[in-house]
Amino acid sequence: MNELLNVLTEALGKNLPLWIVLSSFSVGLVIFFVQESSHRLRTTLNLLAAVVKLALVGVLLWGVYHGQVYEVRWVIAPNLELLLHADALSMLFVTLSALLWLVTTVYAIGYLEHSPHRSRFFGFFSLCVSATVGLALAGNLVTFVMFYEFLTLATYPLVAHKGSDEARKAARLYLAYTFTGGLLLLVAVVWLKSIAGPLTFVQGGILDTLPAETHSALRWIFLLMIVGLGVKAALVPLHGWLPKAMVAPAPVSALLHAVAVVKAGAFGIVRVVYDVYGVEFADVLGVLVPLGIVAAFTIVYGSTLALFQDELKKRLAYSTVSQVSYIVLGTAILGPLATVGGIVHLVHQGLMKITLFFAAGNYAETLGIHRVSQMNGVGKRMPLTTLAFTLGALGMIGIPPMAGFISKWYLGLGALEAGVLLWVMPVLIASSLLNAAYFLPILYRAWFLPADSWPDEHIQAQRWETHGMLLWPPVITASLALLAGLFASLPFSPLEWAQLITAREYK
Amino acid sequence: MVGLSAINPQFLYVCAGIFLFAIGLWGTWLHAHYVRKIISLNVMGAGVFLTLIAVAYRGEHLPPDPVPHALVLTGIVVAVSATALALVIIRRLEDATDE
Amino acid sequence: MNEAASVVWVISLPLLGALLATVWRQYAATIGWVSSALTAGCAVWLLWVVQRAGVQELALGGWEIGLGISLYADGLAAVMVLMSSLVVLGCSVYARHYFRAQRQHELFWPLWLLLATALNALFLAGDLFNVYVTLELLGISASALTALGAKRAALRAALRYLVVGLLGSMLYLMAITLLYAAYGTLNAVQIAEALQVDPLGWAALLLMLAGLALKMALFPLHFWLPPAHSNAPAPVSAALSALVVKAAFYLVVRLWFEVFAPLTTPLLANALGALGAMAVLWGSWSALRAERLKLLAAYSSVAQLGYLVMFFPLLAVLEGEARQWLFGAMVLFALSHAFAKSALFLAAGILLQYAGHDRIRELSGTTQALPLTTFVIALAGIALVGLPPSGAFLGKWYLLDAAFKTGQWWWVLVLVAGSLLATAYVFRLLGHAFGHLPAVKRPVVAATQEIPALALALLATFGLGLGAMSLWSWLAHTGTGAGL
Amino acid sequence: MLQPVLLELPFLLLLAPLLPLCFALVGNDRIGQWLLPVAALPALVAAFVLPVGTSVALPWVLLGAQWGLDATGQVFLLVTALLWLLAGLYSVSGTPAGASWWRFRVFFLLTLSGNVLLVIAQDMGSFFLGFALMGLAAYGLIAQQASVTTRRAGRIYLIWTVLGEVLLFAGAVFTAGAIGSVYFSEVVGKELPLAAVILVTLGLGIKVALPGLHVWLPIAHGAAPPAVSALLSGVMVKAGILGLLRFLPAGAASTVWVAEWLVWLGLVGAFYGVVFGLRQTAPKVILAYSTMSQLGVLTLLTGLGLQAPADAALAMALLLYVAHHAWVKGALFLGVGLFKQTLSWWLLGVLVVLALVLIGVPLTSGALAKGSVKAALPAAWQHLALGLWLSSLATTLLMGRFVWSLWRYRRQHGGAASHHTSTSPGLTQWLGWAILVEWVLWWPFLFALPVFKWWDVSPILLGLGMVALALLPRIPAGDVPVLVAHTGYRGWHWVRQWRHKHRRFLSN
Repeated sequence: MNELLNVLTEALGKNLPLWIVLSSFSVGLVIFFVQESSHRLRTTLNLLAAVVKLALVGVLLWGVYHGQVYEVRWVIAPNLELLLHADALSMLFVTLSALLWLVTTVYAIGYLEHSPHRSRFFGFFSLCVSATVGLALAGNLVTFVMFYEFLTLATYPLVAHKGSDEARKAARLYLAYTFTGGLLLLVAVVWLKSIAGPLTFVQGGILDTLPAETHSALRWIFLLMIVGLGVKAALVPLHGWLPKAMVAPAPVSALLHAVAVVKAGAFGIVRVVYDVYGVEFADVLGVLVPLGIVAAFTIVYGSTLALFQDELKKRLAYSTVSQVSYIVLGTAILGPLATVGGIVHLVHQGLMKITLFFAAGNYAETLGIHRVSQMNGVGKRMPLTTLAFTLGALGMIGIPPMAGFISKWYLGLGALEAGVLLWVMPVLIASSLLNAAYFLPILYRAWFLPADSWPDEHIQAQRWETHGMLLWPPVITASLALLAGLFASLPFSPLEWAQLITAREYK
Repeated sequence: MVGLSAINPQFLYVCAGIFLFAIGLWGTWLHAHYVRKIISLNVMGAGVFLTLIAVAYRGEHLPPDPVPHALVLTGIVVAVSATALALVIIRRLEDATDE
Repeated sequence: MNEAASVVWVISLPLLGALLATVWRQYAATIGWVSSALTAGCAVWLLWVVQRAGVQELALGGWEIGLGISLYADGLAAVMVLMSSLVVLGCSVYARHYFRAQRQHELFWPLWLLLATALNALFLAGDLFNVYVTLELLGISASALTALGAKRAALRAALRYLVVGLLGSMLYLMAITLLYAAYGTLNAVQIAEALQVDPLGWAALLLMLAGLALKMALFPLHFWLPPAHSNAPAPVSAALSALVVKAAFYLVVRLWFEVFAPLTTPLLANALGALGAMAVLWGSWSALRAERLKLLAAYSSVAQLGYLVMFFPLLAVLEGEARQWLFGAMVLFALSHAFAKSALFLAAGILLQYAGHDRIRELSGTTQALPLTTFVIALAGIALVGLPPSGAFLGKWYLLDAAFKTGQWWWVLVLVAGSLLATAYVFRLLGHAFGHLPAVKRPVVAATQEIPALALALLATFGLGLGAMSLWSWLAHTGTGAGL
Repeated sequence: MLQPVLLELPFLLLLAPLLPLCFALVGNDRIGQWLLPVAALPALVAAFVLPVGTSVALPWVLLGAQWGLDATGQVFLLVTALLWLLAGLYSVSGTPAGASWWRFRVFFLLTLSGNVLLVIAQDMGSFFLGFALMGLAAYGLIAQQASVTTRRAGRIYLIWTVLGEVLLFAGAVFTAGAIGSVYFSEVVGKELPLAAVILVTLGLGIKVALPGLHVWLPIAHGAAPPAVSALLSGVMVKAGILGLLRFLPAGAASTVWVAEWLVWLGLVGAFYGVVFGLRQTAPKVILAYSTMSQLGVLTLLTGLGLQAPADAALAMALLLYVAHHAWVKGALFLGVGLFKQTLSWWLLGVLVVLALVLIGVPLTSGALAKGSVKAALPAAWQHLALGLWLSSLATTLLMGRFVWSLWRYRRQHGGAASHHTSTSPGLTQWLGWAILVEWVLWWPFLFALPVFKWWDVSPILLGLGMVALALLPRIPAGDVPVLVAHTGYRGWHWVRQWRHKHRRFLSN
């Protein structure tokens, strides 16, 4: 096995990150040209690409673990280079996206059966993942910004996919938000680059050697960057697009909320704080506390609004607003434990939220259920889906052994360590209670109330409660979320990996 | 008469040329009708050519500079062909029946 | 073959083609695209020559410099020739099918090749009068091509285009006259060496700027552009927007940085930049309001030219390496726009053919039926907005960079506003690709129409966005002028 | 061969929480009901077989888990497992009416798993996992029937449970952060921030129904099926006591500060429960208030124990009291369930006996527990003896009320006993309950029963007297003689009627 891997890494060489990005990109382009009716060819391509990518990521992971350095450089203009580089943090995100992409692809194939424009959909779907992986592997801010914009482009068609007025409106809103954000980020990056030179991500940050007179500019730049990234990370008040964007098909929502867009914003914030500014230097600048307050406000605000949504996906969307800010919160608290909490939530939130969206999609696709009020008794009709949903929801609340518990635990510990428990703990408590308040009634309806008739039953229960390609993805992701929490202290678990990253971030 | 003869004829020509140029510019800008615009442009051209010819003057004893002359000739050719094209288009515009 | 011959060939090949196409009308199309292809090949060769052997100067017919027609090819000129040749090639391939079964078919090719000739000759012109002649040739052929539209609107636009062109040329000619009167030469290099800061020089500069601003449709002299560019046949629109205005811009660059360098104060540069900024805002806003696709594209050109002018005030204060970078970025931006806009117009032409109109609101079904064309529009849109990867992105990057480095942050605001407006107008268009309108039965589009459009769009985005690094080294072989 | 391996390995320890979990996931409906008692077996065996000090480290689970048995844990495990087993047996045939059997089974097993886990947990992560699993899954047991009352009860229970969990979570984070470890063994001897202690206490205080935090308890007990009430009252609320012992470092300054409060709050709770319990009419609600009152005593003891870490007698007293209350209260609740189904007189009699056990009449576990408590009272807290005396009195009164409420229940439903309940109790219901009652009556004799003292019995007698007074029917003027005459007349009347019936039967 090791020899095989050695041979593989040898053959793929240092350009492995590039191949990983291209594996989905090229297939995405090819899929555009696949005839609408050639279902089998498209499915094969999709799955092949996803599996190949996952395998490549596996090899990369193996290589990184064995201390190999992967770097792809490409100078695009004087003093401006694209850099793909695999470090511990990027591996965390790349692995997450590659894994969830595979699952989501399976799900999407099942979900979009018989709907029009599938080639277009899957083409952009692949591009979207390429962009995500690209920005995960970006080795400097320039590369990051390029993939960040690319991501916006690739997701727009997915949001607009249904083509209804509502979808197009949502897509427009999405664009308006994310492009403005992207532009501000661009401005900030250029500004920073004019002050600090090449913006390669370095663990521990690169800015702390700058003279004191640049500090006020650095603060402004930080603000711009956070606004730019915060739009995608849905920090309040920049979150307006997210609840609207849930009109997109369920696999898209799943991807958007768990892996791609929202996560890209959060990941960017992590990158900027840790590998550009350096968390300790950011603290010196005094920018962490405001960031933390915004995150805290977002957490509470998102949860509160989620309470009032009857539309299931909308409720989940507001939940995302809230949950993603845990990552930001963890980033904004100075101290290794909080860092662990924030970074590990990057993975945990992804696993849990994708489960929830898959399940929501299953309800809609199988029974036509779109609203919480229609969910009475659905647990009996769709037990596995509802079980997955339950696990995801419990995780969101922070109930052990789900992954969310681990995140919250470390956030709490981090807050204690940093001496900010006084305001962080109430936020965590309030959020957990609110999460319970908007998730538990759903579970109650699903498991305890007698079933009414379903709004629109498309898929009859046969051997399984719904189409297999719809059923297994949520089950798998829910299991992963469970395992990530239950075996959090296992080597290579997200938690252990986050601790590894953290150990390197604090010099 | 002394005063008058002291005025360089070259200067006079240049002034006249620039004057024509200005009139032509004014006309091109102001007139709405395209035929008038074309005429104004030709007046402008005449002004420029006049100036060029004046520039070619190198005193009584020297032959005039050939280069501006060549330029003027080229310029006239260009102006004529452009005017012709413009007039053709105007004709076609008159004939066009769509809309 | 003689290296300098490449300079001659890029001009004479299309000219020859134009003559042949006039004679053998039935083979006009073939002659057209073959000569375009050969020209493009020669353009590559020219660039290679310049790159290897440095600046090429050539006095035609053996006349000494100052008397005869002189050609001058440096890095910038070679790059522009390559740009124009590639766009012309793309449009030529496209036009074969586009004009199939149309009456203008035979008229198109000679004029089209003449346009290509004029463009290349203009880029390679070594003296100012030569420039005048090529400018007129360009104006006349472009106007005639516009008139091929044959509809009233097209004719009116062509006429106005012609008049404006003539007016600009006249202003330019007057400036030449003044310069000749003062320095007794028309050679750009010689004038640059002799130029004094005096009222005459100022007058000449302002006249030239005014004339060329009119020709490149710089705000507020842009009024003629939208009707002209939006009413011409698709390949013509493409060339007009991508190349013809770019020719005027090229001249401004040449004059500004090489000939009139001592006169170009930062104040003047800022004034020019301000016009550019207004062009950006006004052009983008108008594009956003445009009802028709081609009109949108035309207004977008106004805005994009504004960006190009916005480089001037920053170039005026930067020095050294950073200035070279910025200059390269400006050229890159111009290239990016040329390819993107030509791709956009070609794609618009396809839509227009199949939908019978180009009203944005009603394009939904057609865009869905023509995915590749829509994809081209999307790619072109990326380059127009300045999203990565595209040459425009890099251009904007350096523009921003320079604005921060020089502390002229107000350009940042313009750029942000302009980009947002651009996003809005591009996606207002693309949004219709996702509408629910009944999809038109999927038509079969000739590959020769879609492929060139796609190629140009890819060139503008991925080509220039990721592979433009050599541009700066090409431009290192650029001219005599002030520190370029 | 296998046996030593099984014992040597902490196999049983793993099996104890995991077996119910597996059953919850896999069991089918045909043999499903028998899984309920079986699931608790490993825990029971473990409690008997495994030596104190057995532990197993699972460093890759959660935050690094460790499961094991210490002395306290062993007692708790024994108490817990036995009650779960018997309640499970009871439930095999005693499905609550109108509920989904499948759902009941799953939640029953999940709750069991959580309960066992939290007992053997020696790290905060596992404890919290067990605590949360038990707390949330119990919701499914409480809200079985789809009636408005149970839904409301379930909702209230859930809200308080989640609140408690969140507070405990905060406290646990605080504690773990302060001591730098998640293992309870590291807590011992450390000093904690006061805030951590308070958060933990509040979080667990909801479970042990501290006055003010007790709202959910009577409501949930009132609505839950008997077996569930038995488990809730018997063992689940005890998790709070165990949690306090686990989380708070005994003897530390901040703990002592809170522990004093716990003593007083416990005392208040002991009376609070009685005062409000006395105004209830439903038997199960009265029992629930009794639980609150008893939990008050337990809290008081815990408070004392936390102040004196080395006091073995106190610890012993606490454990005895836990065991006593758990089993007897479990038996009472199960008995009430059977009584409601049968309305039989002899059942009422047994319930009275059980009530007497709870009160602590001599030769019962109550006497054992109370005696050891009294003996263990530290010197500084001798004045609490008075409080305990009063508490005994109060308990007696409450139990009187309980018996009265059963009486009343029978009278209200008596005429239509057969119509009232659709099912008569199944065999396993009887079996489970009978074993429990046997056990309740028998186990105190394993220990040295306290010496009989009139002082100990006096509150009981006083209480019984007061109950008797209260329960006596209206006494007519002329009191005893008239009463005697009246009774004689009633007796004669009854005999006549009986003969009348008999005769009619014969004549048919």
